[in-house]
Amino acid sequence: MIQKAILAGFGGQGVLMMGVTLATAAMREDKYVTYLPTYGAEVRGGTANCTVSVGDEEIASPIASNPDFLVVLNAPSLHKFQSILRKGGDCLLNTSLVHEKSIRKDVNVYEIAASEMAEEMGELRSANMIILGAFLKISGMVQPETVLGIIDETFRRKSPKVVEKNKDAFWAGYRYFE
Amino acid sequence: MIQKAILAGFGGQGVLMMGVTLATAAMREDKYVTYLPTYGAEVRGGTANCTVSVGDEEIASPIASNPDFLVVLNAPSLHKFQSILRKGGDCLLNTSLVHEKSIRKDVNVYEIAASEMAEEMGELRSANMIILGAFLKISGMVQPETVLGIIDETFRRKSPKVVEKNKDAFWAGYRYFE
Amino acid sequence: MKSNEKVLLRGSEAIGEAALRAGCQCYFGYPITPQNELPEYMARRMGELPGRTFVQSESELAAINMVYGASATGARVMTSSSSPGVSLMQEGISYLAACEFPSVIVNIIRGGPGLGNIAPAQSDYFQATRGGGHGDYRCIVLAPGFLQESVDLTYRAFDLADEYRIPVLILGDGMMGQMMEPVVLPAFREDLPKKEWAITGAGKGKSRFIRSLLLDVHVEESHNWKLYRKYQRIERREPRSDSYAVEDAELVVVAYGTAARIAKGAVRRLRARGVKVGLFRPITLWPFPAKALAGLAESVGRFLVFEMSMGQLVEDVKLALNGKAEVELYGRPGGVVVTPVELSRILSRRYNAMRHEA
Amino acid sequence: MKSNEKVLLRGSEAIGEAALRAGCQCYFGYPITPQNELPEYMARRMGELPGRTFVQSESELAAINMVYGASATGARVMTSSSSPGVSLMQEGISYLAACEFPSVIVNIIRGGPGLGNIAPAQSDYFQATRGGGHGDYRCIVLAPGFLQESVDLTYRAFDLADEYRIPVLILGDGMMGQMMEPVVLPAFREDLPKKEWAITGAGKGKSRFIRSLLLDVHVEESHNWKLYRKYQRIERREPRSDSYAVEDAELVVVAYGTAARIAKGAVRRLRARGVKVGLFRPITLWPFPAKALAGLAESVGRFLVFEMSMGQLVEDVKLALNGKAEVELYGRPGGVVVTPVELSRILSRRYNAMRHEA
Amino acid sequence: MKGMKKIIGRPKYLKDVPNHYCPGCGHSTIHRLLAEVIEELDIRDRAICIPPCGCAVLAYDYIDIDMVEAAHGRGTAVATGMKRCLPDRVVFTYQGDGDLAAIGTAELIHSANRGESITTIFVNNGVYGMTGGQMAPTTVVGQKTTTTPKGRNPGVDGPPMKMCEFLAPLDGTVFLARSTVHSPKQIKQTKKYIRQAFESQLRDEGFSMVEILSQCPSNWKLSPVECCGWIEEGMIPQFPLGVYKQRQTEPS
Amino acid sequence: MKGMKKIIGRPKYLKDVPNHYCPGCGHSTIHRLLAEVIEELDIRDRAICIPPCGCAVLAYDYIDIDMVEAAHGRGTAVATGMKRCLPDRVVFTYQGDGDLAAIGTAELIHSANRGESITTIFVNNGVYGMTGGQMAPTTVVGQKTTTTPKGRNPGVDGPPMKMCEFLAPLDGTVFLARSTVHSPKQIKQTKKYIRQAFESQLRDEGFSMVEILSQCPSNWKLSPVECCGWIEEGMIPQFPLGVYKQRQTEPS
Amino acid sequence: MKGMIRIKKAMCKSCGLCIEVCPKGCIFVSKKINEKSYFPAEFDKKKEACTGCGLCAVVCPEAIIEVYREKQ
Amino acid sequence: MKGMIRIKKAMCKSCGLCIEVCPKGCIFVSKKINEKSYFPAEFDKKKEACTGCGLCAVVCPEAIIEVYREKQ
Ligand SMILES: Cc1ncc(C[n+]2csc(CCOP(=O)(O)OP(=O)(O)O)c2C)c(N)n1
Ligand SMILES: Cc1ncc(C[n+]2csc(CCOP(=O)(O)OP(=O)(O)O)c2C)c(N)n1
Ligand code: SF4
Ligand code: SF4
Ligand code: SF4
Ligand code: SF4
Repeated sequence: MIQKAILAGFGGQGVLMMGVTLATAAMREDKYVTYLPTYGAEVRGGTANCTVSVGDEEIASPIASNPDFLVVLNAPSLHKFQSILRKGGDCLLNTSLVHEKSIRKDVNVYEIAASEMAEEMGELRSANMIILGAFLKISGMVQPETVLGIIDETFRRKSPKVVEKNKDAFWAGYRYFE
Repeated sequence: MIQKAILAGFGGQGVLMMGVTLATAAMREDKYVTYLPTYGAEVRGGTANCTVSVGDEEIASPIASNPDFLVVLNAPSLHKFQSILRKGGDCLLNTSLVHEKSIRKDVNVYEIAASEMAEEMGELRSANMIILGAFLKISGMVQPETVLGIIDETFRRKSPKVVEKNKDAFWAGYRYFE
Repeated sequence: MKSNEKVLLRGSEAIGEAALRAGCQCYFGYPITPQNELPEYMARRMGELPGRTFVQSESELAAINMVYGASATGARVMTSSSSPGVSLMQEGISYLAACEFPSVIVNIIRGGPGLGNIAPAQSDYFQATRGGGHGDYRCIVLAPGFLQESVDLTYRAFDLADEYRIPVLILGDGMMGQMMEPVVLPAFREDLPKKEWAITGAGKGKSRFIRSLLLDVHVEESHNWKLYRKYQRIERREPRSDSYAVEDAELVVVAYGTAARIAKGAVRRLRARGVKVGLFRPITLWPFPAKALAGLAESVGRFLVFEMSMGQLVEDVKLALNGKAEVELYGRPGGVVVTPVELSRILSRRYNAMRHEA
Repeated sequence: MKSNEKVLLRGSEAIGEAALRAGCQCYFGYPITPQNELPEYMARRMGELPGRTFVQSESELAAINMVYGASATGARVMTSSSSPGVSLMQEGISYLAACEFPSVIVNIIRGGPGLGNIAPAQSDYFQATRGGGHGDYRCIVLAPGFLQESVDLTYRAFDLADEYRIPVLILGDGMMGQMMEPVVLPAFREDLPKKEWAITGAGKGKSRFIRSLLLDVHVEESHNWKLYRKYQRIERREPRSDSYAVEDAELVVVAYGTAARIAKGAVRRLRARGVKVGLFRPITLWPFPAKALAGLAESVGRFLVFEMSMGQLVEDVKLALNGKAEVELYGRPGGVVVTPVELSRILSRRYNAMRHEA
Repeated sequence: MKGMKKIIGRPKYLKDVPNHYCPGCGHSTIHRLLAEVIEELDIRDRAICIPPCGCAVLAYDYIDIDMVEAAHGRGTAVATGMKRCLPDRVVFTYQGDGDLAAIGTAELIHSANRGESITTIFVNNGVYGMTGGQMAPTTVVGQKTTTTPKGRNPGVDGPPMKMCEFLAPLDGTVFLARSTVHSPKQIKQTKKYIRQAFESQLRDEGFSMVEILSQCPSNWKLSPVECCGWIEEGMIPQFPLGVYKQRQTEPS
Repeated sequence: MKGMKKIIGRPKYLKDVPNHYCPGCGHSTIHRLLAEVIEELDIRDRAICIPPCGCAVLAYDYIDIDMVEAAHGRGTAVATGMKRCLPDRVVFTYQGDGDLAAIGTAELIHSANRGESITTIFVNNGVYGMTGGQMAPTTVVGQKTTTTPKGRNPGVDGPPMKMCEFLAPLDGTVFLARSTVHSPKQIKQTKKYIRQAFESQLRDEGFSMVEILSQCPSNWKLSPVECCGWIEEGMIPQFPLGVYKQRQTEPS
Repeated sequence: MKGMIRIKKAMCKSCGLCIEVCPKGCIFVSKKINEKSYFPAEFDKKKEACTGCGLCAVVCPEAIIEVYREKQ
Repeated sequence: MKGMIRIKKAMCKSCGLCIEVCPKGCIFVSKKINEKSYFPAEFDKKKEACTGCGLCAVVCPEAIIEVYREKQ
């Protein structure tokens, strides 16, 4: 089985980094995985998104024309992608940034005010870790422990405190939909 | 039947002009005709030559790999071309410029000191008309009258005197091998 | 020069004069042997005729883009070069094809690859017929076999270019460019077609633009489909070929341009000796006259492709015949021009071997 | 990055890193989407590694000629670009082929013709396999289908280039360039081949030169024959292909690169439903794996060519099969990437029609 | 708006659609200035723009005049072809620094040298914008770009090229000026230069070019306001502003 | 020769074969000077020449050093590739005016601007020699060529380009000089310039170029002796001789 | 009120140049996101300080500021 | 005789530059054509005017003039 997720938002919101983290985790778990960002002229529009596909068999196309999951960090991305989400698929919204309410009825919508949560936790920049945690909980695409390992590697050079903050944020997101 | 002639000498000696005159005459006589000069890098070496093919049927290749006639105005040209002249072919030499004596035995050699003749006639530049006349006599490729008509057209804008001088030179050459 | 009267013209001049009579308003080009006589002729003649533009560009790259600009305004326009120079034009030709800008491009092919030599060759066949540039596009490719045909095809090239809004390539070689032969010239065109699409300033109307950037893949795809349908239309309507002594032939030579000239000489020679060979001569290399050739395969079992290159034309012959007949290649690369006599030897050897097999 | 350990790499980085490990000393290139990550990667990494040269050239034209100069000295050298940029390199590639200068050229193809778009496409197939430049020449053309193959083929490309003294093209597209996949990297090459022919200054010996100008047609012809024999050697030895589920297949898809990836997904889907389809995937586009494909035609009567272009790959398939089987084209030009699901629908429709006919 | 008079609004020939430029990008401002000058000179009917491959490739979506897209770097060659056919039109190219000063060098110089009666609007933002911020010929020494990760090193990459200065000695050039769009004053100056260049073309004098230092917030990785600071401090010292050449024979 | 001493002879590295140049062609003389300088600087072992497409395309048949032929106009790009791989060699291009100043403009300017440590021997004969006498970028105003049958018209074809002057403002250039080979004095001067350029390269200073006004009797349609007159009267006034740039930092 | 401006908020990209250049501080960042996900510039009518100098319109890259001045 | 020269006539192209430049008029055009069909330059030994100045060798494009001077 192959699962595909599209992560979409503004450039600079960290969606690409989230995608790479997810893909790396899948590789560590010896799964088949592909990661595909949008590129080129589209980037200039301000939106950035990527597709992560994870599975236990070869992945033919890294493109998701009918993704299982959608993670949306801004309004234009919701407009752009909600129509292709698989019927019955899961849509995770950062409601701090997406106020839009007109969402398809045949999908599961998960809402999280990640920015506010992050602000409360005292580190606005860790909003995407909250999202990542929440997404993992919903999708089960990879094991949270694998992702934690990567967070560790990524932020280790900065400081142990940064590592902790990010891990905390991750868990906060993960637990949010418990 | 198709007859092919190679005319060869130095650039500036008028071989190309001779060739064009011959080809134009053939066209006027409603014969099939092609004219092909050498070109490009070879020209820089100083030699210039052209091939005229005249016949009563379509001419496949304007190249003469085995010409019937060879008109030679300088020594390098003799070296270059004498080997490909058809056995039994005719070779016309301007002995004013080609002192070489080692010529194939299986071809007919016609010698004419055209430059000296022209000098005597008081117009060094008409040497090639003498050659042209002589060549026509030998080859019978086209009618002398047709060529005279072209000489007329060519030199008319200059002056009637020039026309006459060239015609005289042409006839002098033509009669030389009578 | 009067129309409808035989004149002796050099190959390059024949192309140049025919272009001028077809209404070619602009020539942009860069020197390269063996086609310098063409720009030189244009420089001289365009100075004499009214309303013509001659620019010696700084390179072939600049030339093809000047062609692009002039064509955009609706002018009839031409450039010429030889192999390496035409390679430099490939990006520009792809743009011309994409924007559907009519244009006429003469390639007087020389021996290659690289700098090669200036001898007659046909080794740019792939580049011409398959598009050496990027993307799915085609150019109409015309290959005259004698100078009258150079005149006629050049004259026609401008009409084809305008009719289909497509770049048209004329392929020749140094021999076809340098030789002289009697030709009859057509009259000067007076009635050039109006081009509604041309970009000439918006005037009082809506502003317009022409571009090949089509960021949306579906828009780009439909543009490609549109081009493809046009190409199919051309493939149906415009193939041209000529044949000689094929009626009862057992072996048919396929050749174009200079090679076809020589092949015809060889065939004539062999026919005189009762050898049943014939000649099929594509005049349009793209669209390739596949149908006409396949038709021949009904009666002819063996084809010999004679090209002054190493296995290019032969692919189109094989594609046209699709296994229906035997196809053999006799290729002479590098600028070698064999004589009709040599070729007739090759042919008769093949012919005899074939009869022997049978 | 350690060798022999799985790492997640972007397609362009995979090519770049493999090149560096293959001993690529010089990179010359000019920006163009969708392959900018490759020069950017080289700029960064070459600054870290000893003895490497990175130059951002003023154009693709300059880049390919810098490649030419560096290759002449015996260095392992590479450039990369995308379609329009590669069109601009055609003259230079012809020169590289003529002078037999080893070199590796990456073309991350985009939608065309003209400026087109930056979406994945395969429409430079003709240009790559037939030589978009002038003259009779060939380049080895490699078409990886997944990132590990990008690594392996890039690594191998430098050896092929040196072994045969030939330009090697690697074709990819924006998807192959931008996506990430786990790959295992090979070790850095230590033992680069000595090149006696390289031009490095005469030293105490005789002076030497390399050129492609061969004024004498017979010399040019023998050079062309020499190249031709080399090409034949490569055609015998180097074709590579892969196939999937062809044993009992009744319909086989032929596709390469990204298209093959998608085709494999479609075939897998259909096989799960018991539909007897298979996949033939050329890995070398030139030399085309004609023999392997023709071998399949012993048992398979019908082939569907799936290409992200309009009728290019299909010609090689037809030439290989030479009428022995039915060949049909499903082309999607302009940068459209169909999904495995869509393709499987097309395939099953064709399959059913075929069974119906039978 | 009772009692109020509109004194500035959107120019007539700037289409009323959002553009694709990044926030704070200089291209947007330059487009507006072009639309204003075209309106003021009343040449919308005969103006033809040749947009480049570069961020401004979609200029035809924004400015309401006829346009023909050129291949990367070939703008002035395309303009030459057009202008020679349409000598009474106002033909101008719009080119970035990669387009004009790298791949298009030969075409630029020879069009200028031939004195083609065309105008070039040269947008110098010191990077390749569209392709994502690689070094351009005009990148200043030390500036970090994606292909000069340690900063432009003049010993390896050469120093930045100064195109106005470079073209000035060519006889065919008749108007060359450099300005910026980072401040109201300079924006007005730029507009004046564009107007002068077009007027020169209307008098058929020869080749004219306006070089405009322009912000690229996305690739400079600075906010639009910070960009204005970089223009002041990083660029103007390298690229002095002003008129570099002006044919004196005609009244201006 | 009893009692006599040979004071001038054929230089060691000029192969003892006839060349293909036309009688009185400046290329022949320039070849000789190169052979002499290479001998004097003792750099035959590490000199590499990049001959052009142009009349000098066969230079490898005459000068006894390693050579790699370049595509038309691309000499300096090829030299860049070579020199970056072989930094201790003396790499020079040999280019005609068509090759260098027309089709090769962009490569020349950018190699010069990058300050590639290479030398360009620029043979300016004011025409395209090899292709039969078409207009070159350096053809002087009024000069008749096969593509300017009425003489070069600066209004249409532009004025001649002055390459030394043009390159001088680029920081990467370190030695630029112009001379001729039409008189014994100038021939000696040319040799000195070539030597200075090579010495500069040996010091790894940057880009050097020697521009040499050179006779083309065949295409000027003048005798070799008349050509020398044309250089004096027709060319030198347009192309003033002398050193245009010389880096002062190093001793010469 | 001597002057006033109108900003077409839907097309604002929040570049901040108008805010930076306004000598009277009449422009501020809106709290309400627009359709393009930018927080657009907004004119502070209450301040009544605008002189209609037009600098904001001159610098606005999007050309979406209209400037009005009192009729004399 | 202070000086003398030798001309490799087989390689002379008769450009005439040496003749033009010789201050003593010691070089003239030969009447005998060479293999390349040029009338080569020839040194006039009889004149005994040659100073071995070497100008002819400096201008000879073909580099086929050797110059000799009396040993001091
Ligand atoms: C032949 C070719 N090479 C490269 C490209 C890719 N390309 C598109 S725009 C561009 C340069 C953009 O920079 P610049 O000209 O400075 O304009 P900007 O985007 O900064 O306005 C490049 C290299 C192309 N389209 N065609
Ligand atoms: C791409 C390309 N275009 C054109 C040519 C033809 N060509 C060969 S040499 C040359 C120019 C010769 O002139 P120049 O550079 O001035 O050198 P010269 O022969 O006068 O020494 C040209 C145009 C070519 N070989 N390649
Ligand atoms: S990348 Fe730079 S030049 Fe391009 S639109 Fe964005 S800010 Fe403007
Ligand atoms: S054509 Fe001119 S440059 Fe060429 S060899 Fe002859 S004289 Fe010299
Ligand atoms: S200058 Fe224009 S785009 Fe920028 S913030 Fe102000 S109104 Fe918005
Ligand atoms: S200068 Fe040399 S080539 Fe010329 S005439 Fe004298 S000896 Fe002969």
